[in-house]
Amino acid sequence: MNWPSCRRSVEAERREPVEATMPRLDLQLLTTTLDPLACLVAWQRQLADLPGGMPAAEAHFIGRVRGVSGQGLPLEALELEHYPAMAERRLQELAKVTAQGTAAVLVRHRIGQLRPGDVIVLVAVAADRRGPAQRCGQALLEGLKHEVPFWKREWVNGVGTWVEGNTPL
Amino acid sequence: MNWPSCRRSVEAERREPVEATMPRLDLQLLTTTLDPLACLVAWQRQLADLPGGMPAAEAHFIGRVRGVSGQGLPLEALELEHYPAMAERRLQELAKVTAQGTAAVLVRHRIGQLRPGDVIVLVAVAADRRGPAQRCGQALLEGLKHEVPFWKREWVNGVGTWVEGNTPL
Amino acid sequence: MRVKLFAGLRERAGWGERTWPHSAGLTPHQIWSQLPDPAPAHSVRVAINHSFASFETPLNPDDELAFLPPISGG
Amino acid sequence: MRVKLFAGLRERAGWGERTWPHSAGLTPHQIWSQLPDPAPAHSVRVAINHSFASFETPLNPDDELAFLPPISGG
Repeated sequence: MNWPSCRRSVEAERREPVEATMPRLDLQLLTTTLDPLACLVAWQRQLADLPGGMPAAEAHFIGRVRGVSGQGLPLEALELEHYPAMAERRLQELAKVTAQGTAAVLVRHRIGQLRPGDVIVLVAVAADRRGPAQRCGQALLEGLKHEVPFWKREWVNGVGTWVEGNTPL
Repeated sequence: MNWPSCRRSVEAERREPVEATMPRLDLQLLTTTLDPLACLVAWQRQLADLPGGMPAAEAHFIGRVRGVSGQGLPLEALELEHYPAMAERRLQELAKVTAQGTAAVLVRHRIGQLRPGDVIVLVAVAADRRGPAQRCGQALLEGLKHEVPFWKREWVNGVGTWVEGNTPL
Repeated sequence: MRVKLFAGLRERAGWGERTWPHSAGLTPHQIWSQLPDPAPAHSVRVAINHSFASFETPLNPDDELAFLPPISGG
Repeated sequence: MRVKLFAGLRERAGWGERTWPHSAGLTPHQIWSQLPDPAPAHSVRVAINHSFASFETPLNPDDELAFLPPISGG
């Protein structure tokens, strides 16, 4: 199978020997369509050669563009602006902090122009236990929503409106 | 692509028109190898024809057999016994209760003989918001661990030991 | 009526299913106490006709009663 | 030094990046108050050299300062 829509990050290519306690982070912003299950297939292949094999617990989250705007109107497009360099840096810092006690973290986040139904974000965490996997995944997602410089603009009837804040948990 | 290892449940085949507020439940116990990403591919195809299209949030959990027993010894196999009829019934009840406020729930749970690395359980929840998707997924997983009659037996050096209770959250 | 045992309980008793003579007011507790070498009751749950029930529920002649050791699914 | 604005702030000001004359003790707060029609400061966060910082941090001549409207990622 060929999964052209899920490129691997430079970090993933390197494959340096790392300490057993150091989670493997694979983080990337994408300008092109994100196929989350294709990403997970590729990621799971990499997990198989972790020391100890595939971790026992995996938690995933996939977020998609809604069909309606915050005002309930049919959405034409969603634009995702980011602060280049700072977004990558904050994501890396966020992942390092939240991934403690896990084996591996995968994050893919879209930037640019998206359509209703398109995937915005994929977060996946592998760990030896379900608790750390679930908690890290949730903390990462909340961090992406509030602590990494991304801004959404909703396009309705040709008019763009910046989204201030996120939908409630 | 052919995904022989992920059969669809009778519920999923039926496709009766259901109330919009009624989550779509697709629950199954499997005696054969469980390929979680194949199941998710098939499930996402079904989600696309939900009223309103693909829900905006999806939370997944995958659980695998560890390579070592509870006593830290290399595990040869894990056996999963269940109480036929009651396990299916309890799973259905559990899913109905926990799925409130979500759009769709997928559960696959292995029974029978498993090897280290094999997938035991897949839980996936689709909802309009991340909170209900994540919370339902966690509640379902905890319910599977404590409220649906499954019993694990670990095989080490040809000796089987029943597991009493679960690893901590 | 039918009585079922699962997992460790089944192996300890040496059987997984038996028919049991019914009598008026019979409860799971009474059957449990007649099993040879029963496990501590506090670690065991009772199911009647595939639903969790109490040790003190009066049983009917056509009930399926099961004793369940600690669950370890997921 | 460089000053950057993003998203709604950029569109409101009509520019996304400017060089700004540095002076001793200059803070993000001082620059913010010189922008025409600034948004309420409590809704805006400051980043200096790609890290979050306070409105009162003294700036260096080669700093990259950015004003960030409320984040909405994920």
